[in-house]
Amino acid sequence: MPLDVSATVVRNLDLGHGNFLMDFEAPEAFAAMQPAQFFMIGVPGAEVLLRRPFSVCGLPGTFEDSAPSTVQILYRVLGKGTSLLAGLRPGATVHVLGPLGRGFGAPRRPEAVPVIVAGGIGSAPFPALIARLRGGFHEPIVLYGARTAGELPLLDWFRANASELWVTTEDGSLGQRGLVTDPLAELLARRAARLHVYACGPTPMLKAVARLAVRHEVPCELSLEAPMACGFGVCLGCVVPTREPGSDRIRYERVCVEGPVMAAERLAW
Amino acid sequence: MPLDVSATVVRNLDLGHGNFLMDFEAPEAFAAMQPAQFFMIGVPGAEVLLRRPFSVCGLPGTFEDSAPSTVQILYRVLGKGTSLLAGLRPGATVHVLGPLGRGFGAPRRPEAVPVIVAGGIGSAPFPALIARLRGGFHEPIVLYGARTAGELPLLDWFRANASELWVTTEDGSLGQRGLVTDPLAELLARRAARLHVYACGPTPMLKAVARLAVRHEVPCELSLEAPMACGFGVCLGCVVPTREPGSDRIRYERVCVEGPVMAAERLAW
Amino acid sequence: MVIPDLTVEVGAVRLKNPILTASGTFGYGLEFLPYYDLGELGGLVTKGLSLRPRLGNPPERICETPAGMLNAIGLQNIGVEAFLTEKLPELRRYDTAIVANVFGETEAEYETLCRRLDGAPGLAAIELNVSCPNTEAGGMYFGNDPAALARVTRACRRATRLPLWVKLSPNAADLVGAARAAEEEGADALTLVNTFVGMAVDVERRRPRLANVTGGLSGPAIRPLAVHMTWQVARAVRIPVVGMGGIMTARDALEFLMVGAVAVQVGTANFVRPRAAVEILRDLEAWLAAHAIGSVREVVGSMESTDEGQP
Amino acid sequence: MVIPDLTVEVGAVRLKNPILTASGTFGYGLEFLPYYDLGELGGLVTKGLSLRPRLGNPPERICETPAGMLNAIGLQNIGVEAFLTEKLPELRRYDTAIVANVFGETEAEYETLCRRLDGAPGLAAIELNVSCPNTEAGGMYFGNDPAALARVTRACRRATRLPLWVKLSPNAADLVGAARAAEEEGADALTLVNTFVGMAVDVERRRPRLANVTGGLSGPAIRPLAVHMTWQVARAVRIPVVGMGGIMTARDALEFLMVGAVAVQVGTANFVRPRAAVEILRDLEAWLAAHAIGSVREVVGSMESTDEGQP
Ligand SMILES: Cc1cc2nc3c(=O)[nH]c(=O)nc-3n(C[C@H](O)[C@H](O)[C@H](O)COP(=O)(O)OP(=O)(O)OC[C@H]3O[C@@H](n4cnc5c(N)ncnc54)[C@H](O)[C@@H]3O)c2cc1C
Ligand SMILES: Cc1cc2nc3c(=O)[nH]c(=O)nc-3n(C[C@H](O)[C@H](O)[C@H](O)COP(=O)(O)OP(=O)(O)OC[C@H]3O[C@@H](n4cnc5c(N)ncnc54)[C@H](O)[C@@H]3O)c2cc1C
Ligand SMILES: Cc1cc2nc3c(=O)[nH]c(=O)nc-3n(C[C@H](O)[C@H](O)[C@H](O)COP(=O)(O)O)c2cc1C
Ligand SMILES: Cc1cc2nc3c(=O)[nH]c(=O)nc-3n(C[C@H](O)[C@H](O)[C@H](O)COP(=O)(O)O)c2cc1C
Ligand code: FES
Ligand code: FES
Repeated sequence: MPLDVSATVVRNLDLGHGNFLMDFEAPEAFAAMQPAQFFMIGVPGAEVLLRRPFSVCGLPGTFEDSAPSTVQILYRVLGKGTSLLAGLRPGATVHVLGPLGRGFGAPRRPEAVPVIVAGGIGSAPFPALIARLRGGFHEPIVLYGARTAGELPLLDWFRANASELWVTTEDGSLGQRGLVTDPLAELLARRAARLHVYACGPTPMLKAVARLAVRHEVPCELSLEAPMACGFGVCLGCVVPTREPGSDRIRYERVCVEGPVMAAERLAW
Repeated sequence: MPLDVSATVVRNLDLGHGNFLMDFEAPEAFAAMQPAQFFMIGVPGAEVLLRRPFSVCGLPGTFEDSAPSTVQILYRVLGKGTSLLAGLRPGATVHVLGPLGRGFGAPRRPEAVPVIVAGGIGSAPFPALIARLRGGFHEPIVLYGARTAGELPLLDWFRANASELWVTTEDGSLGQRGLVTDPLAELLARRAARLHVYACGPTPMLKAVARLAVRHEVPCELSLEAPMACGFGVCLGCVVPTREPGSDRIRYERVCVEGPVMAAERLAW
Repeated sequence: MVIPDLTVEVGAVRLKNPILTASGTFGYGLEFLPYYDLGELGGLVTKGLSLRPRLGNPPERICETPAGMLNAIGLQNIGVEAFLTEKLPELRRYDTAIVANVFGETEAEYETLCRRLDGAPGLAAIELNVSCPNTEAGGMYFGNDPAALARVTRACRRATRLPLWVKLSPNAADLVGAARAAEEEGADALTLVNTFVGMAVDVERRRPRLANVTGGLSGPAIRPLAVHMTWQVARAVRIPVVGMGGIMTARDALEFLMVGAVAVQVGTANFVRPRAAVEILRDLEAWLAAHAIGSVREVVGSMESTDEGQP
Repeated sequence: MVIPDLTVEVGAVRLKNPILTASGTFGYGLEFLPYYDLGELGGLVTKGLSLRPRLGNPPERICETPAGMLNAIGLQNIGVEAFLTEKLPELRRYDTAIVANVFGETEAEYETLCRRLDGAPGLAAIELNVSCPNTEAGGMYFGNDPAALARVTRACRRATRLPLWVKLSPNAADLVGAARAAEEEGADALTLVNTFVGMAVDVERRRPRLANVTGGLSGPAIRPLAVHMTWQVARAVRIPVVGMGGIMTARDALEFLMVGAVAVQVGTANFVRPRAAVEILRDLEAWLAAHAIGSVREVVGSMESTDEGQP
């Protein structure tokens, strides 16, 4: 049951390169969110009309230096909405609606090895996911890619919290030069059998991840993005084309309700 | 020559009852402003489109506890624009265009006694005026009225800086019960000859002041209010009907350029 | 402190209060159950229903604009049958007026829809969407041509005994003509406005921001235009008018009521604050009480004004 | 880094860049001298001029609305004679295209105005305001009726050899019809949009916020509507189109250029930031340079799109 609350910003950490980590006071119910569920967040009195969607990044316990009464979002400044967020100081109020949507599921088999594919700011939902997975004794492999080194805001956190981390940049400024799907292809070729893929990032990346996973018949959950007006299923603005398994009939499903996490094979991109 | 600057808020003092005194860093040119000249002030990224007009309240030296590099505005929260201002903290940026309009003039005769008639938040332009008048060895009489005691934000300042102060409230919660025009009528009846009236406040008050002054043939300058889109003479949105002396022909003059200070006898209300 | 009477009558439809929610911004109603009891509303209008389910437009379907948004949903809906079997039985458990918004691609489809809904238990009225700017099927054609609008209204009038509300398009060449045409053919009420045709360009990609190129503009941006049109229409017809367009607060709702609307619909605001409609209702009641106004009906059409000034 | 070529041609009028300032938002131009050299602009359009000076409407004349404003100035102006003797001689010292915006109450007045301006040294073009929504005299009548618009265009065409721009009303029942009528009668260019008729209510006083009751809506709120209309008209006529409506940034200007306008006018933005027009120009130049576009003419009409989607 989503709550609509006025929340106080506790911290709004500038991570550099336009990336910010915001802590805000959260009602207790938020602590039970699934990773990749999201909030619709609005800034009172600001010149944008609609709220903006942001994944939950950290839940109580995820980030050591965050107060246990807070949850975190990680965001990148792109346009007006995110600039407004970046301008907020501790003590400011934000309007937060959540939890919304369906998040990542647990791996179906106990021996599964989760592979996390994170593209740039698309890494946002993964700290919460990793915390959950480790609670269930899954040690995930993290593949973290971006165009350039500055677009890897969670690098340090992944270094400290992922048992295996592969980094790629398109310009070679950090890690392996290339796309994050390169190490994924390698992994899938070597040991597809036990993998369970979780991916979030730009749509072209997700499409490539989905193709690879479907080809290797590996379970694959994607956290999608779409422009959203409401975030709770009533505007029909956020749809993606999907296909029922075994059918060719296309339909439009809502990223905000049936997603943002969808199984790779369901998408009719 | 007006300047359009991004200014830093240095202080935004809550005076209670919805009244605020804001200090912002000012270019040197602002120090030479005439009392009752004004600024058009905007808050970047906010949901109001147009800037809002505010009189200069304090110039360097007017308020002892303000930094000499700042100027002050005194404002009352009415709607969205002023609420946004009230939410700003030191360090925030405001867009400031000024100085605009024509301010109060010096009394024409050296022996003139200035009478200041201030209605509520209409007291804003008077600290700067009083500082100027005293520099010119004029000791003004201040008549300060409002509906109720809470709407007299400059009471302490006037107490400290006016040689003679009369206070009225409509509900009798402070000073004499009644309208600020009551003591004005008394003053004019007793010793109109040497008085020079300066007034700012709600339009009905200004009309009453103008009637009294014109009847007693006392020089009277009114600082007017009008909704303004531009503040520098190009939208023609802020006009008031005026009459050329000795003529019956009505014309519309711009409060932002030909005013905000206008001679009482010029107005064709 | 008086407790104001909030009831209003839209023709034969008695509403417990003048706040309804607008078609396409409220899903099928049930999506709002986490946020409030639907029985608090004066009424709700469903997403536009067609004879058969509709897929709608490909994405991108929406984009934000200054104080507004463009949408080109393409009238995606589950179809009238699924509405009657899956949604209406649930909805009618709530004590509120349920209005079915319908659209067809032909006069005959409109007529069939109205006939199909005619006996439906729990339905308070039918709202004809003759004005959706997104698709020809959505009725641009009907809403824009007073003669076509008259025909479709007449056909629907024959097809149902339910109160018939005609929702006018602000894009109509002759809004007042359209309003009068609908009135003459037996509409019980007029609702307005639907969205204004607009577009936005993604300058980096040099292409329209919406896959459909154009979309319908809604939200506070259109409010001054919608208030004006509501005023024009309310003065031109005798049947009740329900106003909408950019209502975010009780004050905004009062603007529409004062220019002559007997009730209002809340649209885009539902997206921004899921509880918007009931917050507006609560603030409206408080405003009336603070002004010692005994009934909301006293403010309807209460704006003082001479005729439209033309100096 | 390429230095982009900013010159554009609006028919025979060659502009050093595509940024003009819009009538009624730029005074007589000289008011902006404290803020920048008018020679930086592609052109400027004067406040609407009439044969005789006009007093205008009583206050309140303006009010703010979400992302926009309503105005009912009532076409206050100093009259064409004062413009010619007091303003034009000053203005023409600046190297920019000066466009005189005119309006009349009758066809004959329009014609007389054009004849009077015909020989005026330093004037680049005449813009006919046939679309001001505030006053009947302002041209609601002419702009709304393609036949009347055709007649007034024809009369003006005969009266002057200056390039004739016709400024279209977004309130016209048939915008494309009006555009074609003006083109056929010899307009050299079309400019659009003027303001949209709107109104706002002061709910505390229960009266219209503007003394004139209705006013014209301008500002960012109308941009999606204006971009759409500019796109429609640019595709319907062969003469050049100058777009406007809510342009606040270079990106906004690019939207109009990409849908087919060869130049744009900046209106309400001048009130908010006196240097808006030259800031937009500077940002436009930087955007073109950053995208390695050699001439602004390359972006005109460059939006990819199929025909208007209607799924
Ligand atoms: C379910 C969900 C979860 C999300 N979680 C996060 C998150 O945790 N952290 C985060 O930073 N973002 C997240 N996003 C994306 C985020 O919502 C957008 O970046 C944000 O809405 C942009 O708002 P804005 O007002 O700043 O930009 P806008 O003004 O809306 O857009 C500004 C410019 O950026 C472009 N733009 C907008 N969105 C994108 C995009 N996604 N990619 C590339 N260009 C874009 C626009 O075309 C425009 O040119 C999420 C989105 C969804 C749907
Ligand atoms: C030359 C000039 C100098 C000014 N100097 C000052 C100053 O020094 N300090 C100061 O506080 N104000 C001053 N004002 C008035 C100030 O500009 C307005 O109060 C302000 O613009 C209100 O903006 P807002 O967005 O908060 O309210 P809006 O959203 O514009 O209005 C909110 C509500 O308040 C009402 N309202 C708006 N203005 C007034 C008013 N003047 N009186 C009563 N109701 C009103 C509106 O009708 C509306 O209902 C000055 C005005 C002018 C023209
Ligand atoms: C996303 C969206 C979908 C809409 N769908 C419909 C619809 O199916 N039928 C209809 O008659 N109006 C539809 N409308 C129009 C609204 O009912 C309303 O007339 C319009 O949005 C103006 O009100 P607002 O500004 O309060 O949103 C839709 C509006 C939006 C924003
Ligand atoms: C205060 C004001 C006065 C205007 N006066 C005129 C006018 O005299 N003649 C005219 O053709 N248009 C006039 N306009 C319309 C503008 O030129 C322009 O078409 C409109 O405002 C849309 O552009 P914008 O949204 O950038 O302001 C006026 C607009 C405003 C806001
Ligand atoms: S964002 Fe509104 S339905 Fe998904
Ligand atoms: S405020 Fe624009 S002319 Fe005075």
